[in-house]
Amino acid sequence: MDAKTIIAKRIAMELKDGDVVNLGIGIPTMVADHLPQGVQVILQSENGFVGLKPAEEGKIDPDLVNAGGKPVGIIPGGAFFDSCMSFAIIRGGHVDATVLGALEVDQEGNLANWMVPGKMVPGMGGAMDLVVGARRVIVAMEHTAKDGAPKILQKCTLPLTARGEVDMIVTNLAVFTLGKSGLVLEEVAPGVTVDTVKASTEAQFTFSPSLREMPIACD
Amino acid sequence: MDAKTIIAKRIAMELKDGDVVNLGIGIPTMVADHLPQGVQVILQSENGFVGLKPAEEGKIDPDLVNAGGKPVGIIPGGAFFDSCMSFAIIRGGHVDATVLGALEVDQEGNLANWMVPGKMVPGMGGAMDLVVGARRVIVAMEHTAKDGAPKILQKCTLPLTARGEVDMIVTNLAVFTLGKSGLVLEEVAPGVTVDTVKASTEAQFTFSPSLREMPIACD
Amino acid sequence: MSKITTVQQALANVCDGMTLMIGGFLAVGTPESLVDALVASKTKDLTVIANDTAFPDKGIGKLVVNRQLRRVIVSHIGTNPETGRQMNAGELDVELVPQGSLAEKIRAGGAGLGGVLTPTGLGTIVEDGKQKLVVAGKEYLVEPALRADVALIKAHIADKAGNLVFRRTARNFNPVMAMAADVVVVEAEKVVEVGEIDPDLVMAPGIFVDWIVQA
Amino acid sequence: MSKITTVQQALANVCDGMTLMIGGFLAVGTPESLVDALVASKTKDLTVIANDTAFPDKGIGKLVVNRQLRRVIVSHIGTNPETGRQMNAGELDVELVPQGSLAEKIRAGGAGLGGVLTPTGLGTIVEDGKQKLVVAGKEYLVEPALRADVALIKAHIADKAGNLVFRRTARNFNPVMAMAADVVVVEAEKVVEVGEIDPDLVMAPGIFVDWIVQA
Repeated sequence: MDAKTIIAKRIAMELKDGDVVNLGIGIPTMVADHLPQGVQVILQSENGFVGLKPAEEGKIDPDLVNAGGKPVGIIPGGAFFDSCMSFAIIRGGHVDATVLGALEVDQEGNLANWMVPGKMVPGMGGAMDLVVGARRVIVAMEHTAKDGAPKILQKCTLPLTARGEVDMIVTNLAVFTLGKSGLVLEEVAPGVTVDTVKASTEAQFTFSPSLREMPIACD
Repeated sequence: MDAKTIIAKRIAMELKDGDVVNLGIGIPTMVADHLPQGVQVILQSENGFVGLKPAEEGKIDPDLVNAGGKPVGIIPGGAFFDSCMSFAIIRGGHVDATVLGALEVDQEGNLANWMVPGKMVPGMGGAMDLVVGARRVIVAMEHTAKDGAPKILQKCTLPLTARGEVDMIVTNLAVFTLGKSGLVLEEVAPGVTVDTVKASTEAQFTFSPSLREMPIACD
Repeated sequence: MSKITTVQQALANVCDGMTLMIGGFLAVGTPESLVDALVASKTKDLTVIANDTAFPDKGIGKLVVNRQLRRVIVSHIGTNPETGRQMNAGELDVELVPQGSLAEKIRAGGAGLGGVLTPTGLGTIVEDGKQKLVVAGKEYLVEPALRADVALIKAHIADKAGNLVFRRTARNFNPVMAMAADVVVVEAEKVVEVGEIDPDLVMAPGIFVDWIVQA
Repeated sequence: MSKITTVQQALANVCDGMTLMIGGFLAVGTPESLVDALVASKTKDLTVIANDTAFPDKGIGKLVVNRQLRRVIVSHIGTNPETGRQMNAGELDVELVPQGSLAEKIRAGGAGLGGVLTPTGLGTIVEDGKQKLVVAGKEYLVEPALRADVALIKAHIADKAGNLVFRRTARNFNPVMAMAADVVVVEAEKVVEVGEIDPDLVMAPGIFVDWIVQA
């Protein structure tokens, strides 16, 4: 199983039946494909609806796209609304969880995922509202950058998306939670040692009393 | 013609074809019956629609009432909305004129029409928003109280509905405007002398260079 | 899990001392079955946020007459003499809020905003105890957000997922209140299957709604 | 007076240096005929308030490529490399606003509010130069209202009085922008007679709309 699939599968286990969930682009989108049996979530799309589902072949509607502008569909029981209502839903705590990628996360729950000064400035889009507003913020990312540099830091160096809002970090190596006791290592991936996690993490963290192996079925 | 009809007819002359207008209860409601030929206004009702018209007999719909809770109708081209949108329309300057009654008005454009301490405290309802938000605020009232006491004062004594928002006062005796030059007497009713107006007005006012008789056709 | 329930089950969410939002404008669009059940339940010391206290025998007025309220946050009490009487007798705390500010305060509560800046109420007693702020050279009142423990609202049509359609002026505060409470109970005139409402025509999405009661 | 007009007449309202709001989300729900006519008109030094700058050959992106903009206030420019290039070259002023704050700022402009208090952007560079305020013990950013001289929006159906119905995700910023500009021009896919839209189903009332152009 590749790194992205491990991350997506593990995050999928965090979602409860009926949850309203907003998934970012990339690994987060894959979460929807790995939901446990019996769990159905309602996907919110910040461009204006709840009830996102994949587009059906031969049924492309140019007026029905996801927040990345790609054609999608809507489930029975879904609803469209304007951008104000969409972010009232997001900011108002009506989204149970948002899953999104990160350039950096730190041990205080700060998140940086929207710009690299002098390089990439796409804009924050809806990310700042999502991270502030969703009840749970789950970061989905590979544990280190392509060059092996840690992405889970003592303090973010890039401009923040939001301050202290991250609740959980799921990588291909480990699962961390963030709360009153700071950054806590909860799980390590099958075949990964705690030392490997330590070596690839700059942030200071403690070990959960119930530290365990990431419960990912190898299918 | 009775005092109320004079007032309603004169105010009706102020409205332009296509204006969006909110009419208070009482004399203001009568304004709609006296619009000049060719002038159609769109009536806004703060409980949630534009396009108010009188109820048609035999067509009473308990879900379709005006802001006083009385059955009304809606014109073709009207639209319903929620209370937030209703007051976005009112506060946002999308209502061209509001016509409402007053307990007191003063020479600084202050209006008191919602409570008498120790006596009547019905609540402001939508009046404060209407007076602040409508492009033109026209006060419709009999010139003096029932006991002859002036209602157009140097300074309101009752709790204000809004500060400095009144643009025009139309009574059975006179028409005043309010602007940078303060309170200006623009018209006196047929058969009424300037001295009568002076005697029943506590506020200080100046005379318009084009002071004239109120142009009310006696029909 | 089905959202369809009985009036009694739905009102099990309401306890003494709670803050409720109740939809309606002079009782038009008020969920009367829910109000009647609340009257029968004798729940007390409630705070009610609503447009008005309606009439002694209609809508929220019935809760006033039955002395179940400790406090109301409303824009108007003039149609219910009992509200004024209890207020003057010191039995009921009445906070009067301009209707447009009330709508925005509720919306802010539902939208995760701390409040809004409004010109409404400047220079009046509505200012008392409120922060003021100058933005772009103009002064505004800070109107803080409002939320409730439970919202009781009325819809014309609900599907079983809680998507709502309102009718005529019975819409009023109902969709806004659907956003701003921890538990949202809808009394619907008509309940339809999921998928029967065109998603473009939903006026309040079902994700806001916890319980649906057939009127 | 009919609101139906030609694209050319409608755009006579747009002059050099003006501020425009343009509906759409990555060009979905953007009034392309109006944008094309604006490109042809060569109007310049415009400020555009919109969700994003779309793509070089689509929606608002075409105005960027044609160098008609001096400034954009948007939440996202990542899909249009030309926006980034002009920004880095100092040719285009780009103000980035969180998408939800942008929507609320526009709504506030249309609703006569001075602004809203939002937690979004706290602790980030979005704070820079903004007032902060504590309400009920929580800190918020003050996001001031935005208005425009002209709004160019897209609707699925318009009746001749300007009542609008939007479709699917093409709704996005369009209804909100319809409130917040001095002149509102609608490009409608379908124009119907007054009375053909059920007043319960109107998504933006006609009183907001000045001009209607058939797409």
